[in-house]
Amino acid sequence: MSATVRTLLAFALFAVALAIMPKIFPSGTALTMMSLMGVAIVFALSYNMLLGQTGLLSFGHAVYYGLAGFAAIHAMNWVVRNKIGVSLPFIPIVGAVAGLFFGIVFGSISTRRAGTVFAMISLGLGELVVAITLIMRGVFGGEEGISANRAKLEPFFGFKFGPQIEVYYLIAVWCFICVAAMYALTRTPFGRMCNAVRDNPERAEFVGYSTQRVRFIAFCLSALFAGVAGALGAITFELVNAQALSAQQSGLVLLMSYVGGVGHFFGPIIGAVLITLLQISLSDITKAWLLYFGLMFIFVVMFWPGGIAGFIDQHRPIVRSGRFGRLLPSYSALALPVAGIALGVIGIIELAHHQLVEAASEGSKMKLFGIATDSATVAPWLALVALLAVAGLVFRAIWPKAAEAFATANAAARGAAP
Amino acid sequence: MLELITFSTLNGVLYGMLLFMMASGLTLIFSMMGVLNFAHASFYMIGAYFGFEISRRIGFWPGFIVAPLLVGAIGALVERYGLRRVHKYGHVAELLFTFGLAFIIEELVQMFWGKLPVDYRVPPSLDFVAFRLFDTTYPAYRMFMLATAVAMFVFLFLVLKRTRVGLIIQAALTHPSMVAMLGHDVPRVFMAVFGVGAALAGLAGVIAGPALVTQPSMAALLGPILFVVIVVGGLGSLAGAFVASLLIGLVQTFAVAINASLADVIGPSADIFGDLGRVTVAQIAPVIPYLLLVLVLVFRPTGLLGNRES
Amino acid sequence: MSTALKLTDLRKSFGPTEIIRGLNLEVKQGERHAIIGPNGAGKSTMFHLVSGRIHPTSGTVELKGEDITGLQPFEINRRGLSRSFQVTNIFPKLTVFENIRCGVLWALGYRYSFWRFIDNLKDANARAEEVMDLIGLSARHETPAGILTYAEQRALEIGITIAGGADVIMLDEPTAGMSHSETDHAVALIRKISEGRTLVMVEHDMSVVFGLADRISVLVYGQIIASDTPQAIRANKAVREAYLGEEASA
Amino acid sequence: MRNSVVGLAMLAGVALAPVLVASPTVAQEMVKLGYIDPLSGGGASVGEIGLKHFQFLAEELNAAGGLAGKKVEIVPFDNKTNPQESVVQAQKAIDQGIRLLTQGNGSSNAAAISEFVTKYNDRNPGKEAIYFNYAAIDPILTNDKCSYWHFRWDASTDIKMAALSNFMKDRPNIKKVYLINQDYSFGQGMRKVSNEMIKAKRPDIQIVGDELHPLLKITDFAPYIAKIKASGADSVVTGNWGQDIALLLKAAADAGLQVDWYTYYAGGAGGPTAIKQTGLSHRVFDVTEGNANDAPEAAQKFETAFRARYGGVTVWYPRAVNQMRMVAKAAKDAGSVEPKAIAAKLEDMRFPLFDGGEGWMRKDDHQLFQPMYIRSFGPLDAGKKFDEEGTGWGWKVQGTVKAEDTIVPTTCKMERPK
Repeated sequence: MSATVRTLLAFALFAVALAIMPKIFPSGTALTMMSLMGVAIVFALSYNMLLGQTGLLSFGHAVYYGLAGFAAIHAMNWVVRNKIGVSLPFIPIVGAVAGLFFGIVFGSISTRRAGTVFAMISLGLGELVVAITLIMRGVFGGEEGISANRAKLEPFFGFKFGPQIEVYYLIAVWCFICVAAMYALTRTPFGRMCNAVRDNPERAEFVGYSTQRVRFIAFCLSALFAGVAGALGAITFELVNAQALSAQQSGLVLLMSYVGGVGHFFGPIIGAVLITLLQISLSDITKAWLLYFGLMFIFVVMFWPGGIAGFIDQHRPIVRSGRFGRLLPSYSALALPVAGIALGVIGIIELAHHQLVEAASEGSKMKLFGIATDSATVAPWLALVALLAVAGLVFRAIWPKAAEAFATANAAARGAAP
Repeated sequence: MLELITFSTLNGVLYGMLLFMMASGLTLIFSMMGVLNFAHASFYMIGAYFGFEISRRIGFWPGFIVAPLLVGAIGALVERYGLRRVHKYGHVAELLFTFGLAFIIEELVQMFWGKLPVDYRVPPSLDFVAFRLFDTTYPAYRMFMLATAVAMFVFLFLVLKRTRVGLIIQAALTHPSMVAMLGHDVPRVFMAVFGVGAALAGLAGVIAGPALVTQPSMAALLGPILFVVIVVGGLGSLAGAFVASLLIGLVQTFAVAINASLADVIGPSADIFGDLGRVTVAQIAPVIPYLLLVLVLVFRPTGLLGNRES
Repeated sequence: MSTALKLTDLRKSFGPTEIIRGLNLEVKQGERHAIIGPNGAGKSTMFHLVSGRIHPTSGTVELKGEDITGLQPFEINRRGLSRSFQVTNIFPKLTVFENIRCGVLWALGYRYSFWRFIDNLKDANARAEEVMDLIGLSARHETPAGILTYAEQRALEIGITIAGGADVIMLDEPTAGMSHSETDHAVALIRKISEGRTLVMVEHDMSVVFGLADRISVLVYGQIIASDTPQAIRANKAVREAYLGEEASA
Repeated sequence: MRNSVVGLAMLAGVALAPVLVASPTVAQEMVKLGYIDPLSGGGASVGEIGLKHFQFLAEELNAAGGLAGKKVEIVPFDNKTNPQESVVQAQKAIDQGIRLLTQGNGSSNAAAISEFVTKYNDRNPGKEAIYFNYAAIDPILTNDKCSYWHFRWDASTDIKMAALSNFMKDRPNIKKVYLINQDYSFGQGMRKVSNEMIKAKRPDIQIVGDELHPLLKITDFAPYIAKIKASGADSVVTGNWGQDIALLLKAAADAGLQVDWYTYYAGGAGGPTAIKQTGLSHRVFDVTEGNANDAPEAAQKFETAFRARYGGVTVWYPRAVNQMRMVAKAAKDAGSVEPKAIAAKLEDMRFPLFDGGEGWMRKDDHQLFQPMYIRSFGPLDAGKKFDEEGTGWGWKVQGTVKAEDTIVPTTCKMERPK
């Protein structure tokens, strides 16, 4: 199977998956969540055009997402007010244009430099823009933001986009287009030079490329796609406010991309789906969810720098050469201690959180993993610490074996590969 | 008017010196290790909370001594078991590590001490009026803060100029790759620099906690300003960090006192700027540092006194 | 024969120290020109000045009659001058083929094109394959450049340099750190790639220098003290004293 | 690229995750009230306290027969103080069959929920939801952005200022007033109404300063205090809340500034501690709908029980009590817990309030009008029971403003269901 056919097949599968998801998860929440995942996928991929592809670490990417969101919401209101015959599916184009515009404006300042200084400028610009949005209430609607009613636009072949399902499909189509476009971008001369500039900017200058120009174009295109994401977000929520371009939003997209894996085109997609899911549902399960987010991030940075996609990628040659079976025994042996460590860590965090935060007003009695316990007593603490210690020791004992098994299988697989 | 100027100058210098206590450590760490430590302001916060915890149990003065040392130890541990591990993945990973760390520290502080500001008080021995100008008073505690910051500054200056360690650090500032060749145990030097930087930030936290506010968002509020300071001053330049600290301290303090807006200056034609035309300088005081950052990077990319490109 | 490269009274100071002190040099088109000189004479600095990595304090650099002083590296590259580095300077995460192709793109006019698939660029791919063959790395097509052997990386370094088809090639110590057999291999490669082009190279290995060069310039203490044919240089008294003498006795 | 197939497989795996989303199950004789407020992050401390109010009130209600005979259950949803997240959580609640919603923190979140509910009801007739607002006080919610499905029990900014300025009118020692507010929609609105009302009721008062400062970003108010001092003001009027009021008072004490403080939120978390620290005995005023120390006996009993139950937490929201009791009455009168029926009964309802007097839910804009109390904070008088935050100081009513005197006009033109 040639690479091109495989790619086309993958995108066909992606399209099918997008199309049938609502049949599998028809509830309103699931639809909203999947719509948000679509938005997040576009946003995270646009971010990875900078971080993963061009090596630019930005702490202010939400600026383009948010500003384009405002542009889109104003466009929606303007279209409704002036009764112009534009229907909702065309609104993301406004977002793209706005994203591109602000990308050009801010990019011309910030892409003069790379590395740490670029990161700092992105942070500074982000803070500036947030401050300005709060001051210019006329345009940005203060903290309440600007709202719109998407169902008031001209119907599109009879669709009014009131129901979430219709919005889901609108986002799915745009998401597909953007993913395909961004993927295609990585396969162009420009895309390749982005990688070259990421790997070795100096050398890129000596093969005729202005690294500053490469960074600038990458930045503008990335802002364009972030703009589409911002407009899609505006359509889902029918509301945009200053938080859409805040530092938290920028941090979130960084988290998505990094946890998913910046070294792999599809990494940010995994990250976007996973983080969106966790963000919306984890808070129902635990009040310490932000802490888990932080720990997850640090864990990925320290032990899994390739992210989830990187981890899977490492195993690809092994799976391909049919050697994954040989890893199973040592991996399944690891599963138990890993589960033990996870359980121990989660238990201790939950216990500590309950004792420190809630015990004062609600008493120290609590339910941990469905078991009634008391965070003020020593027993649960001891049990969890013991669990953690035992699991940790077992892990340390078997880890070298698993690592060795991986190394052997990997070497064999790569040796076998053409 | 005179009192406004006097007190604004005092407050501006004080704020600037506080910034410098943190920016100096941050600059040292960045220059030697290439790590822009996002968690630096978090050490400041930990310092304030440790100071609070110790002062309510034993007293302010023990906290004044012990808390910075504890924070320094934590910093050294972070370097040894966290940063060093990530080092092999490059500077971006290191930066992201400290970014995540800052996040976790904030969450942990919220868990241990709650989300509301804690009642970290000025010690009774310093709780009096230092002087009175017209009828505005200036608290002695603020003078103490100023004195501590100046003492620290002098100490740092002497260490850098007069000791062997200082010479190595200075060499490392200008020629980061050279340190290894001087035959020093580089990892240990890094750990020490990181620890000392954290301890300095911790000390700043201990003394700033009672005067300002000790709360979980104090790190997130200050962190970005610190980056502004070291970038505006020039990455790798201690003198630049000092100048930029004072500059930002004074600018931010004085900006608050200015009520003029664009409309006042250019008249009704400012209406074309919409809401921006009516915004006063005082209103935007806290974002002036970021404006400064962008301007400096556009017109003088190496910063005021810097000579390193990145 | 017209002049490919001309340096006139070139000077460069770092702080109070002047490294290049009024350097004059002329390289004719189609010539293989070697620069020799003791360590610290300023050979690499001169390369950096010509290729635009750093800018001279005073003096001019002319490429094929055009003043290129103070231009950026990419501008100089686009005018037909390409250089290699003493310390291997490649794109470590890209494959060998991608590395070469990066060197081809601008020269073939693809610039910042983001509307064409790179795999469909027949001329760029053919040209890259050609260079791969030339440098003998065809078997390493899909290998990430970062995991090549040292000698292979040096070959790749040269491959990237010549891929764009520049007519002035500057090689900075192409055989440094190589074994004898590797060096022989490299010399053959350099001979092959420099056919019909102007070659300027810095080299320490005298057998390589005298085997390859049409002309040799001797750079000592920031100045060219002699510029002549290999025979004449061998015979030049000043050169022997300043440089070859030490080398010969060593 | 061959990675694509693998990437897709990973994607599909992650995408299955929405299964985790709870499927709707509604017990027959239960009625659920969705509580949408921050339960994590910086806003959580306030959100948790609100939740305790509603849980306590649900118990009280259930003991007295529940809502139209059905037991009430409070279901918390964490909106992370983010309007867009509020919309997602409201959607989640409705998906779980919850059609009674309440929220209070942040007018931006309130506006988002109000608009979401209105659009949802418009698009899903017969499945309406209703939103009870217990603390978001931007006037816009009962004016330009008013909705038939939104009811507000807290006094809006302009009502509070009407009450506060009525009180200030009779205090001849006020001659020079300094306004300081946070620079965002609430603070800006606050600035506007204070300017207008003070000028209208006491033209002789000179407004010597009118300051806006960035929201929650100032760590040292000393420069502002220097300015207030230089202006010669004798009173400061501020809408600051959270750390911005605590730090402002602290800086004032440091500089020895002797003025009276007229505030909205000095009673919020951390406020009482700050006032006690600064020693400003009975010089800090706030405006509320009730005060435990001067309340009717039933309310004092409630306060005592509440404090005993939750480790000394104060009843911050007497309005939440009014809200739940009025909703219960509406449900009882209608004999139904259908939002449509409850809404119809709530309109124009008159009801004896928790802190005495009568409240009136105006039909035009769904704003509750109630007597307002101006209190000051200082050492507890003999016989008074309730101090704050363990300071030994408590609130004392200094003036009462009748409900009639707080009536402000509205621009609301709401769409009523047919």
